[in-house]
Amino acid sequence: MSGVLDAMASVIARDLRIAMRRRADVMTSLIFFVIVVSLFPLGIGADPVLLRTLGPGVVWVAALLACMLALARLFANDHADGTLEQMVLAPQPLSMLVLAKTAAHWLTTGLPLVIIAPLLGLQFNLDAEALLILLASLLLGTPTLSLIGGIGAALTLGLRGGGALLALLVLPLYIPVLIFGAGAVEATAAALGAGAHLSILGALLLGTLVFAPWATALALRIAIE
Amino acid sequence: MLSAIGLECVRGERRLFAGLGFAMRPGTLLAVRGANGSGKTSLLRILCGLLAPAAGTLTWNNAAISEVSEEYRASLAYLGHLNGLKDELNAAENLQLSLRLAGIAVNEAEALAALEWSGLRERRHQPCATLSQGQRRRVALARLKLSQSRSLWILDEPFIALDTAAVERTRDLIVTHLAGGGMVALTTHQDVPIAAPMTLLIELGA
Amino acid sequence: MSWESLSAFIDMGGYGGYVWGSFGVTALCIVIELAALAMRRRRILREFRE
Amino acid sequence: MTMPDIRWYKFSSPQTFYPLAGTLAPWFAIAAAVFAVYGLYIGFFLAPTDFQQGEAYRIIFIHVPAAWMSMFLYLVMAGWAAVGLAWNTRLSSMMAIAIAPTGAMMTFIALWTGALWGKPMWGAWWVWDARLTSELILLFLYLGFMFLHAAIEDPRRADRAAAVIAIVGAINVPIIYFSVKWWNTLHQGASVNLTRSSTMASTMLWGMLIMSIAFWLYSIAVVLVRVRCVILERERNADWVKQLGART
Repeated sequence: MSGVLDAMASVIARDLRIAMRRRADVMTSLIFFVIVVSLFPLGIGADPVLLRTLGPGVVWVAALLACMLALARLFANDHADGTLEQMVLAPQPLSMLVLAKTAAHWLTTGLPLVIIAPLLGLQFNLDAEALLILLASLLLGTPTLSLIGGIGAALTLGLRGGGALLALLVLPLYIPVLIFGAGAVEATAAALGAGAHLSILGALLLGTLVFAPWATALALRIAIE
Repeated sequence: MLSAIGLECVRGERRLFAGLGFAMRPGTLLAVRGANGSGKTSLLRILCGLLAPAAGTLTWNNAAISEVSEEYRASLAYLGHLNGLKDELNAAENLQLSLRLAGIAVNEAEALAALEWSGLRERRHQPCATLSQGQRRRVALARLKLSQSRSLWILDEPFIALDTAAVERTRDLIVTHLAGGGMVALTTHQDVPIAAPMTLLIELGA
Repeated sequence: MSWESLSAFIDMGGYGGYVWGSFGVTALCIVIELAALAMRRRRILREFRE
Repeated sequence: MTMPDIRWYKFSSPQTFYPLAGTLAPWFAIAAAVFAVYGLYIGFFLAPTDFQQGEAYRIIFIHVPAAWMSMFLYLVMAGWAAVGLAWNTRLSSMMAIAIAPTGAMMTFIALWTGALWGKPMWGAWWVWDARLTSELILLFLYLGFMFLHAAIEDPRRADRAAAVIAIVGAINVPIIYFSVKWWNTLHQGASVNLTRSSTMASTMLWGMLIMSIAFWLYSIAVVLVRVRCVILERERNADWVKQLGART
């Protein structure tokens, strides 16, 4: 078992070190998230009550899009420089290595979104409790988005127009996470309590954690042929 | 012992080769020759399991590859057209991280020695992006040098972009690996004579 | 359920537009699908004749 | 149990399946036409006027069968795709590819007729009803399957990649449906159910059933014809296809 964990650790260490050296990539998806969220008040107007009701949905859709944008790079660079081949040929279960890659991807894109989201929530004058639930729902939701996105990234590896195709494949699968993510924050605003929503987000995360790496590994083997 | 029976490969509409069989025992060199596009790379990718053959079977120690795939991958080292190096990392980091992923324990000194063997000692802290194609190939060969524990080497054009000294070094590496009971399957355009206990030649697209 | 006249049938109790809009588009989709299939088949067979 | 395998296996190669599909397709088409005429007859002449919605409810005879077919065809498509992926049988993957366009069409019809029915009944062309919303998402899943398959040149990789997204999609369909249902009841209160609004006279149910069978037979006929096209395109340089070309 230690061999697998060590191999996974090496994948995560490598990707994080690369992310540190190419901070621009990390920043771009974060800045995209901030810009998209800030656009909505400009489009909808500054009425606080209206913004409060739209806030959770806007922040969640923006996080979802930012996460999806960063996915195209998940395997593309490794495919181009040959490290993906070496990973497929490593004597470890590919789905575990894919899990490690997705974890590294989430740490560099998903987590920054989660940290900055409450700050953006202030633009929509969400109260403290709503911001807390927003943080919690994003913390539970964004890993699921990265995991499901991994399947799309592997399937569209090396295809022309991969970006738009990736969105078409992945966005329908993101809908349950979006519904319960944004729903959690709305539930607290309506004082209904977000317990149910957060537990379902947790269930979605666990289900995806089990199924997505296997599907992504299968898709990678198909794409690499 | 790697043996293949009736291997066939179809690329798009064209059948590149069919009915291809061989048996590789310790000390065997399998040289694959052929014009460009004759399926040399496809054959090697089939051997290491990256590409599924259209027909035919591959067995490793008499067990089908699909059954023992993890054990097979643990005894395999593949050097493809792509060097498998990250541009942002320097040579030393690339070596250590990629070997750790492959499950080969390598300490600082061993990595340094391999880079020295490859003539890259003084450039080991530069990001690989700044290295030339030949130098990057030599980093990949340094990784091969540290993969002596892997019995089967599958090398796609190992001598490409190398200067004569590097070709010489690589040839010696392969010869010692074969002498030590290893197996090597390689494709090459340059005819670099390699002394091997047993040599098989496959001519594709003839 | 007998319709007094053809025009009553077409009027469909005032909802003619919606009902025939639905059935019409469905029929249209089926015709388009069959036409596309026929064209596709003819194109392949013509390819062989060359 | 080797006996059935041999028989089944005989038809699993494209070459032997091609003529079989050719003979079956017309029969299914005729049967579909017969059921359709009978279904429409029930829909327009036997079914009484609904006391609540007048005549507009007759759209149900197209809307519900199309919605059922769109869901059924997606699952059958995912099934064939999974078989093609697991056992590498080319014909199963071709079957999945042949089903996708008809499935997408059925979804479009369900959405279109749903909108045209929603207007007189709820006063809006589009209503975020749980089933209509799931139908829209199902259309995206179909499009994802078809566009992914079209984006990959190598047919074998295209089949296998499309199979993966079909399987992942099939697993997500129930999740999407229940989350949309939960989301819908949260926002709109009890949504007006498309069928429960009027008492389900037996003739109505019977009419819908006959129309569903008609749609089902139609889909089989179309898929058989389309899979023959796919076989010809895929096996273009197989020798049995060349002789076929020379003969017709």
